[in-house]
Amino acid sequence: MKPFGAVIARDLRLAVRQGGATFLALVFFLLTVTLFPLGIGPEPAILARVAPGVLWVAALLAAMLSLDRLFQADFEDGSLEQLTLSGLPLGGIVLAKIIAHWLTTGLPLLLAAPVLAVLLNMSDEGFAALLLTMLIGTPALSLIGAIGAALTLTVRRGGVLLSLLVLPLYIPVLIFGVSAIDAAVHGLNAKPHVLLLAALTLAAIPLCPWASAAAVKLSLE
Amino acid sequence: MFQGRDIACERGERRIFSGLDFEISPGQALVLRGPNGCGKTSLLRIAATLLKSAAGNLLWDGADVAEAPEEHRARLHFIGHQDAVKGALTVRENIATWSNIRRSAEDRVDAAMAAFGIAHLADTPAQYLSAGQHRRTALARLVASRAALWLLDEPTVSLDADGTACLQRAIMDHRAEKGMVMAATHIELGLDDVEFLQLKPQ
Amino acid sequence: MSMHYFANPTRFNRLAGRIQPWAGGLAAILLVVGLYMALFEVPADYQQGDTVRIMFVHVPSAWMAMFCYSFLAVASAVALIWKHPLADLAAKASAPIGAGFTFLALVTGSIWGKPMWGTWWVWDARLTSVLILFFLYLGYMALWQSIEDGQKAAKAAAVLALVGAVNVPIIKFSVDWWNTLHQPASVMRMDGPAIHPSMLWPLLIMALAFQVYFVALLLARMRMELNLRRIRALRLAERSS
Amino acid sequence: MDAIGQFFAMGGYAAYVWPAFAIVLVVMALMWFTGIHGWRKSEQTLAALRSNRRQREGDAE
Repeated sequence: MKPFGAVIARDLRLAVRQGGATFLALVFFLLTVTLFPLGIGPEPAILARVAPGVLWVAALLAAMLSLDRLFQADFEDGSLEQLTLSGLPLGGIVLAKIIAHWLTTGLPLLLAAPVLAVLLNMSDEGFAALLLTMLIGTPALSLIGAIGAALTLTVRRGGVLLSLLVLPLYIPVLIFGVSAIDAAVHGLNAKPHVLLLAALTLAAIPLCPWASAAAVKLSLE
Repeated sequence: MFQGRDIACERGERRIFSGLDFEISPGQALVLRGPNGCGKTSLLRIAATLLKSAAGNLLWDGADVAEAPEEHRARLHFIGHQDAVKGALTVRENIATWSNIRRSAEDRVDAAMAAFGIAHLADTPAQYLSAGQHRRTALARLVASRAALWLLDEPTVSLDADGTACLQRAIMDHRAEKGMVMAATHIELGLDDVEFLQLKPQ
Repeated sequence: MSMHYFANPTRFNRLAGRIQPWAGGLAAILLVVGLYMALFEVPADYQQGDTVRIMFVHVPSAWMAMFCYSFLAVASAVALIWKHPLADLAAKASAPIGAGFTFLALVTGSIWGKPMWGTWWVWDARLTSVLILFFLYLGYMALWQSIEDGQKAAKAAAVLALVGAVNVPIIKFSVDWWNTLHQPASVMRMDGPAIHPSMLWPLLIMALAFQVYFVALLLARMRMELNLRRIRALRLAERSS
Repeated sequence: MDAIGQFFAMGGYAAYVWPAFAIVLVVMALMWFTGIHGWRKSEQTLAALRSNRRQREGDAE
């Protein structure tokens, strides 16, 4: 099996065996979304109005909270060191780990989003846009988040610092994602927003693994 | 042939060692000697391209390693202080995943486990193993991978007498197949015709 | 004179020592002149009245906020690519100054907007971008603090600065995009009415005052960081010898 | 007297113009003095460390 696939398979097997990560991200997503009606009030019209924003912010936070799982465990038990010596360029290893992270976090959030959209009484036109933007946007969350995870590797309790570093960089993804759903809901043309979101993710694919690899390399020295 | 010419190493602003040369020809073993903190681990990490040397360069059959680091990494196996063994995976999986990632042959996994006496634990999740058994799993990867150069940093840590014997046998077999070994260790590994490299504290 | 002419710390220290007091003095003079013109000479704006005078501190602060981040990013790039020993010091030293100016830009911006919009904070595109820039500064400074090893912290911060620099235009664009979507009936665009000549001079003088102030304070902070680095090295040497 | 009073009133916006300028000057002064103070303290600590190191080397010879 190609080493790239082997790294993904390894991470997926670990995630399945350890089980908790995906489950925790989903529960956090559900919980955060449930807080909003309790805070804003159950009035359907208001909920429908804020639904796209709430769903995206909650999904974004859920994805961010599971980022330290990306490198931390492997860093602490020496696996990351062995991975860098596997003959596969570090950027490739990081990209493989990001894909595994997306499959165990971004994808489940994507599948849960429509269910939660019902909770928030989101209008029907928005569902397609919600799924499309989440499909395109959540990989960008894993890619950009990987840089933060790599930078805070050597930091004890780096979780809070990770969120401070990563959340500002998530803002464009959030804005384009939500604006696409809003456009769809109001029957406007959502294409430009979706295309911008896709541009972000496509740009992130080569750049973020490279930056994360640089950050990982220096914390391994 | 693996050579190091005029290698220097710096940690923070302090110079650990400089002007260091070494040479390992196929089938040979080089043991690093010196007090703690004299740079044995650093030299091994430089040889493994995990650490950039402050000066000097590494040569493999005369070619500078820096030109093709990925190739160099594919032909070495580094055993550090940490075992990189995942508790959730079984012993076999812990060894096999690394041979997949390093493209080495699958069949050597069983031979590797047998060489370190952990074949009976093949399907036990690693979290139930002792530290010594974790260490044997990590060392078993040496046999499972086709690495020509073994870089061992205190390999016998948490190994019992029997484990150390397994390691000696594995090193002997490796050297018989023209493999090379560079190790930092205090315990007498009881290997014949070994070169020594004395590292002086700065 | 190669790039590394100034790289020698002792030479830098001596040079900085000479420039620092002059720059400080010049900044003070420019500041006094600028403030005098801003407060006394410039006529009140027919539309905004005297509140327009706040522009003379708000706009230079916002410019400095952007300038310091660009300076930080360039210094980080130089540190990473050419391994210039003083570049990461310059980047580390300039971050708090930039954060200070960003904070001032936010405060003066909200004070300036209050009479117009009746609220202290308006999600205007420019102010929102400056707020996000403020978070980038905080993240950068927090990263420096949380990594003990000086050399690793420098490299990690440099990577973050470059990643941030790539993202600043993207964030700016996305915030403007977001702003046009939710276009509040904003009465006044943030950069105020068209700046007619009599206002231009005080604005430029104030901007120059802030710039010279930045240079003077940067040199002092860089010399401090240099000393701290030497102190750490001495303490390390003491402990292990 | 009226001109000065009128000047300070800032066309009724005194409550905004003066605090804005005051905050800018205070914060810039704060940054300046903490910077200079930090630099001076580091100079003293460095000098102290160097002198007792020289002194220790002196004893060693």
